[in-house]
Amino acid sequence: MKKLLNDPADLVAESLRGVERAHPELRVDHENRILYRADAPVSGKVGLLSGGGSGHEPAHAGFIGPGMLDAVCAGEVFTSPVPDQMSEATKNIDGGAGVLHLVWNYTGDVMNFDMAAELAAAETDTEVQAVVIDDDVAVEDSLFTAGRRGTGAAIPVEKIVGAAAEQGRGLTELADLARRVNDNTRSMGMALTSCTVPAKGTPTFDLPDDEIEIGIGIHGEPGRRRVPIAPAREIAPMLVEPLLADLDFTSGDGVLVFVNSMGATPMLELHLMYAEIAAILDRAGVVPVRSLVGPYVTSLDMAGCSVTLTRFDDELLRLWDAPVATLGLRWGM
Amino acid sequence: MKKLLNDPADLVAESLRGVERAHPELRVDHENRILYRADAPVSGKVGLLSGGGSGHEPAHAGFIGPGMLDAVCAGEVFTSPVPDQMSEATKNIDGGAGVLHLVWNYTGDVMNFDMAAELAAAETDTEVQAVVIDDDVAVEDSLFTAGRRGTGAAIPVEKIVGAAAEQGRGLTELADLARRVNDNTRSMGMALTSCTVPAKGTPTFDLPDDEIEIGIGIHGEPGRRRVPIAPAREIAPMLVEPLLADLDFTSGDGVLVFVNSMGATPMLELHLMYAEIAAILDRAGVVPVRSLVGPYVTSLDMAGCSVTLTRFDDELLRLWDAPVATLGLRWGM
Amino acid sequence: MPGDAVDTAALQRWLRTFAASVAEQRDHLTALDAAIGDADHGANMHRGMSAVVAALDTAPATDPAALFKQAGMTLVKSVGGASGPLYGTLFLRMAPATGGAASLDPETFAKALRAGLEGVVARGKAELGDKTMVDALAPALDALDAALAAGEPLADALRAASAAADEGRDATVPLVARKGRASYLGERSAGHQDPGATSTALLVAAAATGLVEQDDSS
Amino acid sequence: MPGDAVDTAALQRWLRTFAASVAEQRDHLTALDAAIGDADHGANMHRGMSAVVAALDTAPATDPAALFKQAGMTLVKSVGGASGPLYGTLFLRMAPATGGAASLDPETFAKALRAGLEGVVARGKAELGDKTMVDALAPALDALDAALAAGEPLADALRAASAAADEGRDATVPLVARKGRASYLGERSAGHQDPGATSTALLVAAAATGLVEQDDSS
Ligand SMILES: Nc1ncnc2c1ncn2[C@@H]1O[C@H](COP(=O)(O)OP(=O)(O)O)[C@@H](O)[C@H]1O
Ligand SMILES: Nc1ncnc2c1ncn2[C@@H]1O[C@H](COP(=O)(O)OP(=O)(O)O)[C@@H](O)[C@H]1O
Ligand SMILES: [Mg+2]
Ligand SMILES: [Mg+2]
Ligand SMILES: [Mg+2]
Ligand SMILES: [Mg+2]
Repeated sequence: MKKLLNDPADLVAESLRGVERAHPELRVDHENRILYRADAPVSGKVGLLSGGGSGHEPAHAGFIGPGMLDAVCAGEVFTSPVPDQMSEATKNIDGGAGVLHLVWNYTGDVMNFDMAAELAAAETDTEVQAVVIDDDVAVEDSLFTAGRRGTGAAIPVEKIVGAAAEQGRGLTELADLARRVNDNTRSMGMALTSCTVPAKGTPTFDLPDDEIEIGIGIHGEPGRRRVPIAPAREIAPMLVEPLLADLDFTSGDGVLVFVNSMGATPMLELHLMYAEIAAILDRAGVVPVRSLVGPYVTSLDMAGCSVTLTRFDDELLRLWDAPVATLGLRWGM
Repeated sequence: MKKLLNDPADLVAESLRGVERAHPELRVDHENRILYRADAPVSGKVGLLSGGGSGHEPAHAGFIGPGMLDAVCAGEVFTSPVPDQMSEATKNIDGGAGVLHLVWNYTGDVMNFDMAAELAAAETDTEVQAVVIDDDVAVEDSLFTAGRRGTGAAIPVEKIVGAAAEQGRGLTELADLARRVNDNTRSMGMALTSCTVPAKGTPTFDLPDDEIEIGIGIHGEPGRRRVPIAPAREIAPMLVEPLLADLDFTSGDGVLVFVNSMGATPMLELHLMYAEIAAILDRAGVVPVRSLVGPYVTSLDMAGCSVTLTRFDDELLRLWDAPVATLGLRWGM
Repeated sequence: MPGDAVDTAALQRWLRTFAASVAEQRDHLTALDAAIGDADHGANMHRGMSAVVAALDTAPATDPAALFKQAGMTLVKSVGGASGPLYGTLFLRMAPATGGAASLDPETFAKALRAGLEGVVARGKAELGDKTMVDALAPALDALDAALAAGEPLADALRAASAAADEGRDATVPLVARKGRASYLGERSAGHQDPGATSTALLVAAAATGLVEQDDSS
Repeated sequence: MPGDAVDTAALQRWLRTFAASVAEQRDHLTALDAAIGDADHGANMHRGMSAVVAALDTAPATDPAALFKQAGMTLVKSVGGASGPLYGTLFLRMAPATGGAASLDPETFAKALRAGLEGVVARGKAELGDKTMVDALAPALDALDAALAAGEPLADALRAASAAADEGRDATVPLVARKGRASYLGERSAGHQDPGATSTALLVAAAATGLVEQDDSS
């Protein structure tokens, strides 16, 4: 393993020191591993909390700021944070209008956020609601399983709900909005290589030079199937067709097309993939109205990409376009 | 080689199709491989042109837009664009106040830009000046050699000159400003792995699992020396000490600290490096006043990082903070 | 059998033994998790059990309920992921089931463990056969109850429980996961041993070897 | 020796022969560039010479000056990098030196090549020993001039030039680069053959084999 770090056990803590030094617009509670918007709590605004394992940067801390999240709890690499972190953050971002937990659907995250909500309910009178983000069509959606993973949908959910929260909307309305964005979003990812978790020090899975994984997660989970390496024009449909089969993306006012790098795949390739994906959407009658191309929800040093489509209506588009000032997304301010 | 592409020979052309689809705020001339700010030429403003080989994304096209560049010429992967591209772009971004070429110091880039300026002088009455960016202290600065490479300095140069151009400053004043930023900037990079040039299909250099390269360039050029892999706290001084030895960074009003990913190195590690670097600067009495952390000037899929320091004065800081709206840097608008 | 009483010292031995085997099996647990999960189960359990041992060293609880609560809270606070809330809940739910006694008879200990299992199921919603830690824990507790009901001494009952946990762990291999991260793999999860069932088998084995003072008469 | 006259057809053969050997040596050129540069010299020269051949196929120039200009412009337009302007300038500077003749005598051809070399030096500022294409081209032209001055037929003179280019190329191996991308490596550039000197040796060899119609009397 070749990585820029000291002891793998200290990676997250030391990285947070750098975040604090580099970005005065964030406040860092090192003991609890919570990152806050510098001016949290914002009085009268619903507080938005997310978080999860580290290793997905710029998610999650890159989306803290005006127009998006108020705080984020950072776990160990690929490990959900613990309830104490979330309940502490919940207290500190409550501006009097309650706190919405935006939870990426993983067993660990859901359980830890549940326990945090129980703790918060026992200790404070902060009203807490939670919305689970689950957009990954690689995973069968079933009542008997852990359900779909939360991946790229977190970006439009957090962005759009963040904009609505700045408008002063209430907790229940925001929770409904979050579910609406999530319900209109689907994602699918692929890997050219495995990532290497620092504490393990070797790649999570072995992938021969002539094979790729389709339907991978963002934690080095292997995919649903392994196929021979293929040109981009053959890979794009493997990602896009399942999205189109799962939700009717022609019925909205247009879609956000989000092509995400898993970490090591450069923009040059992502943009080429974007062209392939746009061509498929053209043929399907789906109209891209906004785009996002780059490393937003990564999986350490994994090479590969994921595609996320969000069906917009007029309101979602307006909220997407509203000003935002975070490290990962910034416009209008 | 595992990459998301079709034929390596078509990578740049196909990627530009994706850039065009994804980013309507850019105008793409596919025949000449020129990317323009959608509203170029901006009347009365000096046009700012840069460019270079592809494979450094978001550089160069990611820095086109209000407050930064007007156009960029894209070459093949790691190969300077050709004079025709630059002279065509020069004509099309001249808003009547002349055009400034911001040239990264590589033999090919310098010669091609020179020829473009000769062409432009022969064919139009556009006034053209050129400033060469050369900040890489890994390379000995000598009259008898190709001189220092242009690397990270391009970002502050293009940002600051871009802001000044929006204020309506003249060509010569902007050229002087570009030289001033360049003169106040130093960079140094390292690699954990080589990149793989798609047309070659195998890594440019072999680096054993227990060694790293110090003083690398952004084209897969090997570095000045190879050393055993070391903890981040030992690597940081190998990058920062040479910068401090080359220019007195304590004498300004503070510095921009820019920690750049070569491509595959994730933010988690970059921020850890930032903390190590900030600690060295603290000891040296150098005051970081602004930061930039992320993949800005990459070398395809190379793992590693570079550090760039720019000594700010009041004016440079103000121009750095001025509004900018590009894919790679955006704030204030 | 009064020698079978489980006191705070015995429970501490159990936890320390479990921590030691997790430390020893850490890489194995992570390798299992790499195959069908995210390669952190060994690190997670090791972080958690190291914290539990550290708590025992600095502020040892003085009765079983306090000890379970301390272990459970420590795991919930330090582990995260799926295993943190699950193992944490297991111990947290054991606490009230002790009725505040300073020393537990085997039946009470078994009842507490079952309350823990119920907590795990309530928290994680896994059923037997979902390819989770429940597949090791549930058969272990059934074996424990049966052995105690048959009048066997605690040491023997725990050995039976440990054997059942191992069997349950092994039985996860052919299963298609329906809960936790391995469920994302669908059919591809078959053929791999569940990491959580593996650590749970270590927990039960630690009871068999650590809880009852090993002496020649046992 | 009137049979030594270099006409447009002969010059086309030269360019096509060079293009063919670049295509053949492409990976070798790139491998040399990988060691001390950026692994693209083979791709660059191949892209450029393929474009030159395509231009010859579609709109062949009808006199040497036009041919040199066409080749030079095509290289400048299609290659980029360092080699594009350098090889482009080489040919562009040969054009005026032909004086517009339809067929060049050996001395004029040699003079044109020297004008090309001067263009390369003016453009790139490299001196002999800087570990660049100049290290192959300059000795080749010296050998060519010397042989012609000694009254040797063009074919022999070109063979001497090619041998000198090869020697110049080989002599780049121990040098520390002072120009181009290899200069960034400092001392580490020593021990590697310069890619540009290697392609230039191919250019001169192509003259020796392609320019003069090979027949038994030669
Ligand atoms: N819903 C659940 N109920 C019971 N056990 C579960 C559940 N989900 C996961 N597990 C157990 O947790 C183990 C994984 O733990 P760990 O790797 O530490 O957490 P994570 O999956 O968050 O990385 C699985 O092997 C499985 O035994
Ligand atoms: N200043 C120069 N003068 C003459 N030749 C040069 C100069 N700089 C570079 N070269 C030649 O160009 C070759 C590299 O060409 P190429 O790899 O195509 O361009 P780049 O360096 O831009 O990638 C070098 O091997 C060298 O022979
Ligand atoms: Mg995990
Ligand atoms: Mg090049
Ligand atoms: Mg795990
Ligand atoms: Mg090269």
